[in-house]
Amino acid sequence: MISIRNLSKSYGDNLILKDISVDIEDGAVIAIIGPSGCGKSTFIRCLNLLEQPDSGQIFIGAAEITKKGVNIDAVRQKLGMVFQSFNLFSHKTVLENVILAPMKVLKLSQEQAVRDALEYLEMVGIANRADHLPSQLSGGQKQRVAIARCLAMHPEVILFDEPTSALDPTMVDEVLSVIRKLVRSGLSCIIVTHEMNFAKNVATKVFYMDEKGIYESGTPSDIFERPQREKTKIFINKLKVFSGEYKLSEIDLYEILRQVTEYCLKYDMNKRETNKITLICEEYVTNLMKRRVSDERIAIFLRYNENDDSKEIMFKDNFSPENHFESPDFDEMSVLLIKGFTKSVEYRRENGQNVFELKL
Amino acid sequence: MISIRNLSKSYGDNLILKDISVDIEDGAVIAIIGPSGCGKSTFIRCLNLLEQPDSGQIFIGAAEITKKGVNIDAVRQKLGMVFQSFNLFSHKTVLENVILAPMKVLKLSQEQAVRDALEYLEMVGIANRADHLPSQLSGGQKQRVAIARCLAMHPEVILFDEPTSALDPTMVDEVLSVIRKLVRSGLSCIIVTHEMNFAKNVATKVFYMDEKGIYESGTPSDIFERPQREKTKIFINKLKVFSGEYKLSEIDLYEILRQVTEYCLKYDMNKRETNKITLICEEYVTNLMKRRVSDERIAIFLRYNENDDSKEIMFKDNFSPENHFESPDFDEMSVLLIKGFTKSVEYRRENGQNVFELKL
Amino acid sequence: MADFIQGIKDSVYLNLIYEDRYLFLIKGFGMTLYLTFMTFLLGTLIGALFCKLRLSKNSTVSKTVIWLKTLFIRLPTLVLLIIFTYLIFADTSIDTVTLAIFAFAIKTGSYICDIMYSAIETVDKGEIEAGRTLGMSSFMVFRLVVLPQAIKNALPVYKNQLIITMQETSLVGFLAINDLTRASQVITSRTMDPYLSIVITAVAYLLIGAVSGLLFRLADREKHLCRADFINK
Amino acid sequence: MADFIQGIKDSVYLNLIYEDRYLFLIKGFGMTLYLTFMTFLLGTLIGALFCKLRLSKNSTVSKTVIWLKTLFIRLPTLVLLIIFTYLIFADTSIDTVTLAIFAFAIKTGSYICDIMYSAIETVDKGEIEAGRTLGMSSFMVFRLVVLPQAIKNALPVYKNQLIITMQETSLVGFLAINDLTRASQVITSRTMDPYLSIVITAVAYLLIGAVSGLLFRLADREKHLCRADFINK
Amino acid sequence: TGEPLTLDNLAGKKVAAMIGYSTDYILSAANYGLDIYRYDAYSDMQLALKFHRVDAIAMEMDEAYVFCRIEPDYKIALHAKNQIEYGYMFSSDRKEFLPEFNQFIQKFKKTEEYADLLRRVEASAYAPYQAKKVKNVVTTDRVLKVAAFDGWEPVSYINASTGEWEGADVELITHFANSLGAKVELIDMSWNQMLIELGSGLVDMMLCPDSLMLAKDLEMGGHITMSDPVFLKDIVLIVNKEEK
Ligand SMILES: Nc1ncnc2c1ncn2[C@@H]1O[C@H](COP(=O)(O)OP(=O)(O)OP(=O)(O)O)[C@@H](O)[C@H]1O
Ligand SMILES: Nc1ncnc2c1ncn2[C@@H]1O[C@H](COP(=O)(O)OP(=O)(O)OP(=O)(O)O)[C@@H](O)[C@H]1O
Ligand SMILES: [Mg+2]
Ligand SMILES: [Mg+2]
Repeated sequence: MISIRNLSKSYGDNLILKDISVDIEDGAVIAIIGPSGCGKSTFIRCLNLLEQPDSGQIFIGAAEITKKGVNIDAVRQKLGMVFQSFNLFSHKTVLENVILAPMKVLKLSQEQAVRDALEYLEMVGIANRADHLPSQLSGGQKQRVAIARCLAMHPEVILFDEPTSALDPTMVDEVLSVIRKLVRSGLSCIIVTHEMNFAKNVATKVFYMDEKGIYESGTPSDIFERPQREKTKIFINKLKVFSGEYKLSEIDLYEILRQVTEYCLKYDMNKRETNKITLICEEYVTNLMKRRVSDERIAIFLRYNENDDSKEIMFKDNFSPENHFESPDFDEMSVLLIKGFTKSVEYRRENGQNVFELKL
Repeated sequence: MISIRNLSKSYGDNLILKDISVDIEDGAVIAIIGPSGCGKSTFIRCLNLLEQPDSGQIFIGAAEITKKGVNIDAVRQKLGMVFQSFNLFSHKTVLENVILAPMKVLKLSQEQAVRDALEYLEMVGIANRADHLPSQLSGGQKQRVAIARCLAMHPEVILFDEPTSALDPTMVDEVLSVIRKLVRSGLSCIIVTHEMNFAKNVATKVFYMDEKGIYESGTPSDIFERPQREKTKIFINKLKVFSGEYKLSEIDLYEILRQVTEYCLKYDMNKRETNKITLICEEYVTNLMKRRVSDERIAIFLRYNENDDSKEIMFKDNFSPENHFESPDFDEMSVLLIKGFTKSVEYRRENGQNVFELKL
Repeated sequence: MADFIQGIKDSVYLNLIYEDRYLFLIKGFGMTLYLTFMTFLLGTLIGALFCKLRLSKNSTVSKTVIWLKTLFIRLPTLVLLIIFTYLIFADTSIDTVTLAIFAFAIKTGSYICDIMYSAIETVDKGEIEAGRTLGMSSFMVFRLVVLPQAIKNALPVYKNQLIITMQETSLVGFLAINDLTRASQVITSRTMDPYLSIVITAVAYLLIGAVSGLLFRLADREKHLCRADFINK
Repeated sequence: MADFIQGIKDSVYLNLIYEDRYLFLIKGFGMTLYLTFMTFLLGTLIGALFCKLRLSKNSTVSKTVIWLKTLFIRLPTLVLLIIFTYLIFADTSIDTVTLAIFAFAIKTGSYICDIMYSAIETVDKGEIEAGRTLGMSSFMVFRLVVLPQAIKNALPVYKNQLIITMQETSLVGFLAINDLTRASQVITSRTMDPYLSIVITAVAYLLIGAVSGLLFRLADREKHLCRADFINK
Repeated sequence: TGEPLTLDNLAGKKVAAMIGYSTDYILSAANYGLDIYRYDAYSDMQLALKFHRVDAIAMEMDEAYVFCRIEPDYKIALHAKNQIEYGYMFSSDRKEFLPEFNQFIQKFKKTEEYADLLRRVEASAYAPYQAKKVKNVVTTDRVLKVAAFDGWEPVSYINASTGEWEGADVELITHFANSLGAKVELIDMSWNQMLIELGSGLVDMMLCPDSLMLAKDLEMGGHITMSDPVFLKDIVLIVNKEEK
């Protein structure tokens, strides 16, 4: 079991990880997902002390590895690591890459090491390339060798840092299927990945990282089907969000419509849908503009879920409580038009604002 | 219009492109897809003579660019190119990258070039980074700068060689949406890509390359929804294929079952489905084994369509013409079991072989 | 102590002040600077030429150049100097300083050829292709894309080469050209005081080294300033 | 023509055969080889040491080393030789050849420090991390991963350094050690035959250069052979 | 340190000499069993002696006078070879001046100017050499090209204040040139350069006189012919003064 207590890490003044505490059970397969730059690599590298945490403790089993004077090399033997950029020893052949550490660290005899190595190379399906140099391999082949090299040290846990990100799409599968094999054999893995399907199928637990920590964690179905928190939702559903806030007294309708159209085009919505959305916005805004008094503000949020192709519009304003669509001041035709274009319209009052949620 | 006539290219003894003839209309958006190493890059690089074709002619409009003594630099101005690895000039800032060629080749004044450049940078949404060095940008940002640099030369056609393959998945969108913008503005593009969805939505025509040429071409819906030829089907449907041929007199049932199981596990089928498939194979093989005579052979093909998750089993044998499942020699229980597990079973006689197609 | 200081005073007087010997050293210093500067300039040109030829697609040309620069590197500089003075240019009336500069420049150029070549090799091929696809001629790409980066890559080794060249120029003593080293030798042979002028020589060479290091650094900085200017415009 | 051949015959006789003068040259050749070899060996060790210290995390240590090697590079070799012989080791009975080797080695070592440092810098940091995560100690990683690659990177420049060192050893004339250059000078002063011994020196230096180039290449090849062996086993 | 040098105990002694000079040649040929250390410059030898890298420096007598005068820490320990005849080297390719020189020197040795020259050379042991300016009287278009060393009192040196050549040999050669009406062209050269220029006939003669004991060896090479004797010089060994 790996226990992490109050782990913090910053680069210079830049706080990356803040006070993370989490336990990882033996045999668990953890998928770490999250936006770029959120600290996934930093987190996983702290685990085997490739980065020195600023504070906090890490326990592997009962032993604290962050204690001073701990034999870091012995710790690292238990924690294999596979990098995005393979990091094979470029001057050594595939076989030499795999036998080097077993011979030098575990002090295996050469015969023993070669025998083991060939077994692992067989397992990742690349034994026939044993005498090639890394430069003669494709990316997928390199990564499989890196995995074999890692396995040859019999680690208890393997840390993967985006093992397929540097690969041509056609080579991703061969690497993922090797990782699946490992997982099936019962090895603990911690995998940073952008392959959501893979994470969903393979992981026993998913960590979504954001805001300098583990923002949300749970089983794959929790995270992927029922994400609870805002940022997780945006990330998981590949929500493309538009938001704009405007002072009613200074509003420029055409600028708003331009922004909305651009947003729609950017995410490749078709003409009809783009028209729908801009029309809805136009109707809503023009109706409210008529009622301009002093410092009313309106806000427009658009959300496009790329996964299920659903779209959502949200309007907020700080008018007095009122469901505009039922107000006599709102043009009747406009209401009809908006209702015709949407699947559902919901009104609620929230934080002193009128909130309208429209689903397309 | 770009016309290609009998284009061939080899590296050493290794023939890569064989006798390709094709026309590309003005305003067309061509997506080139195909397995890794099939020569997509080589093809696109031949178009602007980054690779010298061995034989054949290329016409841009009426002019033959493969003719001797042609001014290659003038040709290349018309053909922009965006590379997988960005290839920004690493010693120059973003702005300098964009203005260099216009100033030196088109002889624009510096003010003019800067004005244009800022416009294009604005268009790709990166004008605020004009004074950064490439090393200070993310991959997606770099690629957008590369596109702006290319646009600044006012090319008639832009060639993209896997513009998003080197990018983090989180950055792919920003680049694709810029390309979409270009396409929408009416520019001709030839795009090598592994992003099938993008190709489907954006291209006016798709070339599937294989077997040293353009193996199949057509509209996106032709290629992606109704691929005609075998290899295209395998590629488009991400078919994962297993095939094994066995001599009945030497058959090792357990070895076959092991191979089949491994195949299923490799592509991450679940336990139930794996069991189904192995059972079907087992029943079929055991029933035929009973009838071993002299040099009968059987072959097993499995096909797993990752796109729609459908699975297909095909058996072939060189017995005398006979639909085994209706033969009295075939165990009745086995037939029931196989039919129970499958959606449909078809029998036909083909090339002197009995062929069974089972859909799961 | 007083003795020691008096000794130094005497030594300084005899070596530098008496008969205006410091003038001799200053002239020598000037000659060393001149030789170094000219040699390095010419050497850089020769190195660039060699490098250009070495990059030629014609394998005869490139092999010849490799062969030549290897020869020049392997022949001791003194031998090169002799060959230049007494074999190749024996019948001309070119003055010895020019000859020496030429011989040193050939040697320096051979080293610089190596330095440039490997610097150019490290420039990303992709950037060259990108330049070509933008319609630049191969020379333009070389000048605008490859060269600036190659220069940046090569600068540290190139700097060291300047120091090596400077020290190598002391071989002109062979042609009785009074550079810094020879000037100090001549003074020594008059005063029979071997120390002071050695110290002066050492200090002078260190000085030149430091100044050239500084100049290189300034050159670097200036480029940055330029860039900032350009952006702010 | 016959005259010319007779001239060469005479020249060879007088410069080489008469009074067994070739022995003198051979001894000088041997001394040059010895000096070069020892200097280069010691210089490599010093360079490695400097490089190690320069890579030290303690910035005082690394800065001191950078400062020192810059000093050694900037001081002319002759000045270093003088400082070593007459200042640092003035009162010891170390023989001049050893002293000369030491002075040259310090100089060569400073250059080799630069060479090694930049070679090590070019080794992919990722491979070092990979080595560490496999449980290798940092020294193991250095020895097994960094060094072999650094050596490969540095080899071409390192080879050139051997040639430079070899030529620099001719400065031992200052300490009246009879190396190749000096031997040929003695013979020339006896016969006043200006060319032959220069030719001989040149040829000898070229020969050493070529042989050392060959040795380096063989060393390279041997490694390859080893690898092939290992795989076939 | 150690015993005073005598002609009998020279075996195994380390003696410094200028490479290629008469001292080098003569001591190499003499059977003293010396280890000869060959240097390029007097200052190098001086340092070597000062730090006991060598036991003694070999010099020609007139150089030794000046040397010991300027640097009082050294003294002449021993005359290793006495009264050796010195002449000038002429290039064999251009020996047109040689017979004329031999004739000239026979007459010149009898003149008061020659005796005065020798006196002033002797006197240079105690005070700087008293040069006498000899005007070069040119009446023909003949040119005598002479390779010369700078910085070698009292033989040849450039006076730093006037920039003119001075020294005993300079005076003598100018007298010779005047006897022919030829123009003297003195060219400053390094020793190594002289070997080449003289050996290949780029200059007529070398200004520094050498021992005639070299003559046979040099003339066998075919590039050099030596003149008749001009001076008599001793070869002496110089040691640190505090030594016995
Ligand atoms: N050595 C470093 N020095 C300074 N800042 C760093 C360093 N390494 C990473 N960072 C910063 O720390 C933050 C987190 O980086 P990290 O590599 O952990 O992100 P990530 O989640 O792995 O992103 P990606 O998905 O792009 O790999 C980033 O903002 C990055 O700029
Ligand atoms: N310079 C070269 N010399 C020799 N062979 C080459 C060269 N460039 C490419 N090849 C070979 O040509 C074939 C086609 O290469 P190409 O790069 O065109 O493929 P591709 O379809 O672009 O593949 P990918 O999807 O991996 O980019 C490959 O088998 C490759 O090994
Ligand atoms: Mg990362
Ligand atoms: Mg490609």
